[in-house]
Amino acid sequence: MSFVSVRDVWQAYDGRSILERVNVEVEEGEFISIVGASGCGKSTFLRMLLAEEVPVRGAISIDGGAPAVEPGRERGVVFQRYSVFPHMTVRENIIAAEGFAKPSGWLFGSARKAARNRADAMLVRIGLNHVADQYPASLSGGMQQRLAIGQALTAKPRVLLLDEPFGALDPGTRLQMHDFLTELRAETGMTVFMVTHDLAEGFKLGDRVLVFDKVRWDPMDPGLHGATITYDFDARDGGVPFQHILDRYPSLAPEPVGKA
Amino acid sequence: MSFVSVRDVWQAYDGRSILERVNVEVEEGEFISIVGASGCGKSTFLRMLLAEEVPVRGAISIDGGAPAVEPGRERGVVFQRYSVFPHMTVRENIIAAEGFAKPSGWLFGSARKAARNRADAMLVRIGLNHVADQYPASLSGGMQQRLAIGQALTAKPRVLLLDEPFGALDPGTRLQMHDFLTELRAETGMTVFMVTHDLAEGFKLGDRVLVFDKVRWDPMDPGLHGATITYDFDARDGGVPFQHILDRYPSLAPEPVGKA
Amino acid sequence: MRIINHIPTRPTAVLLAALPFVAVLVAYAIGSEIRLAENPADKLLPAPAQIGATALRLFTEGDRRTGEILLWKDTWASLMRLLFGVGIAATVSLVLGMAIGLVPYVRRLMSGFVAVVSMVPPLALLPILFIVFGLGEVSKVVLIVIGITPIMTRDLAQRVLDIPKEQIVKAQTLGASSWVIVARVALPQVLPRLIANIRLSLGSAWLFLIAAEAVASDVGLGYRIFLVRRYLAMDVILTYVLWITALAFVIDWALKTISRRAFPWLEAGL
Amino acid sequence: MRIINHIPTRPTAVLLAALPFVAVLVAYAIGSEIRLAENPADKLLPAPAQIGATALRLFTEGDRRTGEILLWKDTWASLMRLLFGVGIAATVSLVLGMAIGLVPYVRRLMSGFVAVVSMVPPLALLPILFIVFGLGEVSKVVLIVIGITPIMTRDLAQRVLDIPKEQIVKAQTLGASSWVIVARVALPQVLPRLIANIRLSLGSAWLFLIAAEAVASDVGLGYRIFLVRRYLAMDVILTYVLWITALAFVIDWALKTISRRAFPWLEAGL
Amino acid sequence: AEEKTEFKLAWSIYVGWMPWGYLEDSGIMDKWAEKYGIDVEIVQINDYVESINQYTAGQFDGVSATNMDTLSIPAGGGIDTTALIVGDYSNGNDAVIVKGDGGLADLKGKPVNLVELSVSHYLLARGLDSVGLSERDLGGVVNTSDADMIAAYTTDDVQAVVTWNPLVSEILNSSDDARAVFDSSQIPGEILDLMVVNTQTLADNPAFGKAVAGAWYEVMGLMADGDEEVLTAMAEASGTDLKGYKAQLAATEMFYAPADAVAQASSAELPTTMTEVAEFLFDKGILGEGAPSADFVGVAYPDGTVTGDAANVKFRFDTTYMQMAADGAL
Ligand SMILES: Nc1ncnc2c1ncn2[C@@H]1O[C@H](COP(=O)(O)OP(=O)(O)OP(=O)(O)O)[C@@H](O)[C@H]1O
Ligand SMILES: Nc1ncnc2c1ncn2[C@@H]1O[C@H](COP(=O)(O)OP(=O)(O)OP(=O)(O)O)[C@@H](O)[C@H]1O
Ligand SMILES: [Mg+2]
Ligand SMILES: [Mg+2]
Repeated sequence: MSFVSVRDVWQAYDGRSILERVNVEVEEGEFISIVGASGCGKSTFLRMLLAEEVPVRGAISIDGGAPAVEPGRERGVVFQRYSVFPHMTVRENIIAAEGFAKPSGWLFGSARKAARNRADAMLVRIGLNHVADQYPASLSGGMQQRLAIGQALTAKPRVLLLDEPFGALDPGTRLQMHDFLTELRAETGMTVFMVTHDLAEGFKLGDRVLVFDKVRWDPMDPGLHGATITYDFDARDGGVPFQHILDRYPSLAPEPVGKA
Repeated sequence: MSFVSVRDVWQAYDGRSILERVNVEVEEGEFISIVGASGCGKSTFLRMLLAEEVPVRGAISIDGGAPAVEPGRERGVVFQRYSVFPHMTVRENIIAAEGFAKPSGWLFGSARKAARNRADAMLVRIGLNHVADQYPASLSGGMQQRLAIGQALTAKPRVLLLDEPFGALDPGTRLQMHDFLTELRAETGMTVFMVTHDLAEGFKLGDRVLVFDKVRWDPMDPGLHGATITYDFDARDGGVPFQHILDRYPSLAPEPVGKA
Repeated sequence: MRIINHIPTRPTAVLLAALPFVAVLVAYAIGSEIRLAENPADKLLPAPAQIGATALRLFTEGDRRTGEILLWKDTWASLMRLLFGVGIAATVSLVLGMAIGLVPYVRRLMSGFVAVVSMVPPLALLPILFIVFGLGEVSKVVLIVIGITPIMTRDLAQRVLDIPKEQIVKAQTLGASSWVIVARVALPQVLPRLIANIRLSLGSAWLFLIAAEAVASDVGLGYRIFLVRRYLAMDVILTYVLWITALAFVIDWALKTISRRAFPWLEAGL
Repeated sequence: MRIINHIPTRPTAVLLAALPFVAVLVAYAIGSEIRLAENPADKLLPAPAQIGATALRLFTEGDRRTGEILLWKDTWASLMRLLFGVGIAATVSLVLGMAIGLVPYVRRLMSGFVAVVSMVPPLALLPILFIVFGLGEVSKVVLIVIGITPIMTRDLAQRVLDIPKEQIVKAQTLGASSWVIVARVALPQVLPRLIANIRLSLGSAWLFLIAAEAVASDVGLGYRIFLVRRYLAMDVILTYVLWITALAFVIDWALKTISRRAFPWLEAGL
Repeated sequence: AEEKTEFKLAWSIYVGWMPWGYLEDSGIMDKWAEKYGIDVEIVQINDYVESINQYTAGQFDGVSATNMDTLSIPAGGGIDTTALIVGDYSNGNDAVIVKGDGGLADLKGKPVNLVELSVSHYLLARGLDSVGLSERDLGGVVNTSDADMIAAYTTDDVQAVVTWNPLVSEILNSSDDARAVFDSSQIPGEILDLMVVNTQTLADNPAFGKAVAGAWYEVMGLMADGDEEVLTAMAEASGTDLKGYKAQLAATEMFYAPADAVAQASSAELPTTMTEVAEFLFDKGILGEGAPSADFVGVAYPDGTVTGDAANVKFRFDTTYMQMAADGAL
């Protein structure tokens, strides 16, 4: 049994298939990059991993648990934008990752003090301790994304989902963010799914690179069929295509054979 | 007499100097990159070239003419954002570059038809003919900036001013834009000033790279003195520093000597 | 599951949307029933059936004297006043707002004044208005104009100021005169906002119209309500109120639709 | 040079700003002069000096019978009504707006209803309000509440819907319950808008207040204006109008300042 | 003298003034105006106070008003005004109504809802006088718009109201426990409903006075004859039906015959009434700041006597034109 298991997942909006027969098994600690054409359903896939949406068919489970019906603390997320709270200072944004889980939404007394200390430690780690009392709007795009990642990590999720986290940054900042993310991952050993538009980025950061594309294509109606995972590259081996597709995706074979 | 001549220009806001003793002579057809720290006054310098502002001291003249007091057709501009009109289609944006100069702001009859044809030719040139009837908001950032440049060129300015034109684009698009701009320049032989944050970009595109910085520094009050041009690299020679600074900037020498 | 993640199905949604309307109707019917049981001559909450009958009569039966159907006459008169009032206010605020937003001299001259004037309670000035503009149609239209123009002007001026400076500069580098900038850069971008403003102001405009018609008029929706108020003819009042609500709703919807159709660029996006 | 590029110097700017106020004053003085020359007892446009004297008297001299200074009593009464009316409206619209914006079930249930209700002309419903809420303070406060709540609710609900979906999802991934999302994500971001909304609605609130006070009252700014209208005491009316304008201006300014102080993150930026 | 040919009269809805609307609608006014070579327009204004204000401000040449409001607004405002026509006096049209049992004396300590500073207020003052009370003894007066008086009466807060017809009959009919404890029939001739015009205009243009008087008394003749069509038109214009309107007329002492109107204007009690009204107004501060005393404004009567300040006569009762109508000289 793998850590994250996606089994025969379909998604459709208003009767139009977006994703079809998506199957993938991910081990704990793997870094999965997801690439594909614009609009092919990468974000949709991430939303399902996040349990923001439930698939119309199939199921996604983490560590063998029941499929989730809504987002929760075991799944952290960072979007391209709007991932931090503009009305809280940088430090408050980090503390919020602990406070939000409390019934009142606030921490008080010594719990607050402890959380504050942990937050400051996290700020040092993500290099934002010098702007702890500023509001996110006064940070650069890269700093905001670092904050968003730090915030997500503070909640100690079991899986971290990133939807083009660096899509709005300029190239220098982007490289810094790659280093930052690589370091963080080395520290935490987190399972990560990252959607990106940038193939190079996907291969550089990912252990595996999943490519989403349509396998079926109706020239009369290009929107008819949904996309699925068409390639699953092993990026650790320098990008040599993964050779055991059928082993892993029995549904693609004429005679489906289960493999746990 | 050089084409663009900037003589002993000072600018200050609310009594605080931003630029001091800026002198530079530019030949027709040169591509000038401008770099410098954030907030050092690069955009301010461009605004003065544009005649959006007049310097508190000194003067800027083009082709020996009188210093302009407001922007006009001889100076084209492209900003990082908001350079095109969101309420006009792509084609209308180009046609506007001709129509705006008319008293009514509109072209009619055969003049309109001719302008429309020229606009379509321009759209082909900037590679936007397939989206001629869309609104700018539905274009990607790179396409919007190409449109902005095409629009500025349609007015046939004598000088083209670019303020971080590619600052909001992602790296792939940025490289495409470099090629695009290089081609266009080869065709038109335009005199260009481009502000950029990206040194590499400045050297890649520019014939000369001007560096703005503070020469005087008051540790008690860092905002007291203004910046000026501290280096003037010849980027055609592969970035070997320009050796004749004193020849060109007599104001920096103890005994000023004029040079036309 | 969190309450914010529960999404009603389509039929439930329709049912839910109808619920408050049904609830109000039922509450009214019960209230009316109770009052009428106590005093069959009670006028305050006429039975729904009676309102229906009254409404039918008002919409279809002509006046005995003239044969004209008063409700339509009233509607026509009021809508005309509203149209002129709102039309003039829109024009004035558009012109003033653009001038304030674009021309620094006008901005200095007018923006403080408009800010202060927008705080004056127009109803208190009614007597003066009637004396200056007479008791005819003009004063009613003027009350609407005075009531809604200052706030619309402030908002439109702000919107013009919100147009990125870059666009204005760019237009100048394309050779645009001040007039061209007004006509081809600022105006088209402010027009959708003007419509939004009109939609917002229509509530106040109705208010002023009804107030003005109550003081001096012999036709109009507000006048009729005022006239029958003395006799507490709630069946007539409620019919008129519902009718005004329906008119307001249709006007609002029409403006929204016009705005969507006329300004396709507003909805363009990646 | 284009007219939009002419920028007045500082002293010119101050002069320009004062000009319209001076012009209105002068126009009034001349109009008053002309009328008074014709009929020295004319009450319509009292001389500025007389308004000054009246204002002084109203602000400082007690009533003949009770010794209380009526203007302050009126001001207090009206401000209290305004405070309660606007306070309740703000609270209700905040709660409703948040619920509509965040909870899909409530959205389905209420958004259509609120849209329709916001089109009802509240003044026409006064008789019903009286019966339900009595003639006392309650009905005046309720008129204000009914008059401004629906529109505020619509706007606030829209603002909640405008909060990026990403933030709501992010909050959930941090373990936030619906309540925490309300209290810590939506509320703080909607509060500035609430204040902006209150500022916008205050004009209508004054209008409803004056209308309610004109209908049944024995103290209040609107009451006094309508009472003295009976003998055309324009000096009193104008004093009250100017006073209301000043109050409205101060309240608006105070709200603007509070908003700026209380929500520093709104102004944060690179 | 400033002669002109176009005149404007303002009127508002009230039992005794409904003929003004009928005059305009029926064309009777035009007929008489034509006869004298002038043009008279009669304009309906919903808000009674506003109509008097407009007249005072010079927008109209005449307005329908009571003797009390004429004294306080136009006369007090320096506009020399003449009562051209005395149309009627309220004979029960205005009333103090209380809920439940109890008389006038029981108003002590209770709030009373009325249109402040109006004839209702005056009626209340006169009523309280008659039982030895004053306004001070009440639990306060609450200004209540006439338009909302009926709705107000049905609320529990309200214990007593003072108002006029049609509201009086409306309240008395619709509620069982409503009782009129004092009405204007107990102070006959004190609340006069007039058509007042600008003295100067009238002096300069006698044709104006003649045309208006002539037209008015033609309609009075029709009403006196009980012409149902005429009465129905008036009833509907006032928002009621024939029966309701007749009930209101019953509480109104219409002067159908011009001679009766002349007699009322010339009556010996009128100066006393006007003096009392003036005192009431002064007491309420309605005569304005410039009023040093209750007799600051002079009122002239047909026989030439004057009450108040003879040097500041701003309100005149003039029977000339009513007399002409009585004599058939129009
Ligand atoms: N809630 C929704 N309702 C209807 N259609 C949707 C919805 N969400 C997404 N879609 C559609 O599903 C398709 C896939 O969208 P998705 O955002 O997952 O693409 P993507 O691969 O993330 O694209 P991009 O690279 O542009 O982010 C698109 O055609 C989109 O229009
Ligand atoms: N209109 C103005 N009034 C007052 N200060 C101004 C004005 N315009 C610019 N400044 C100030 O002048 C300085 C230079 O600004 P400018 O925009 O020219 O910098 P820049 O070099 O373009 O910076 P960046 O790289 O961030 O674009 C800044 O400190 C800025 O705050
Ligand atoms: Mg996506
Ligand atoms: Mg800059």
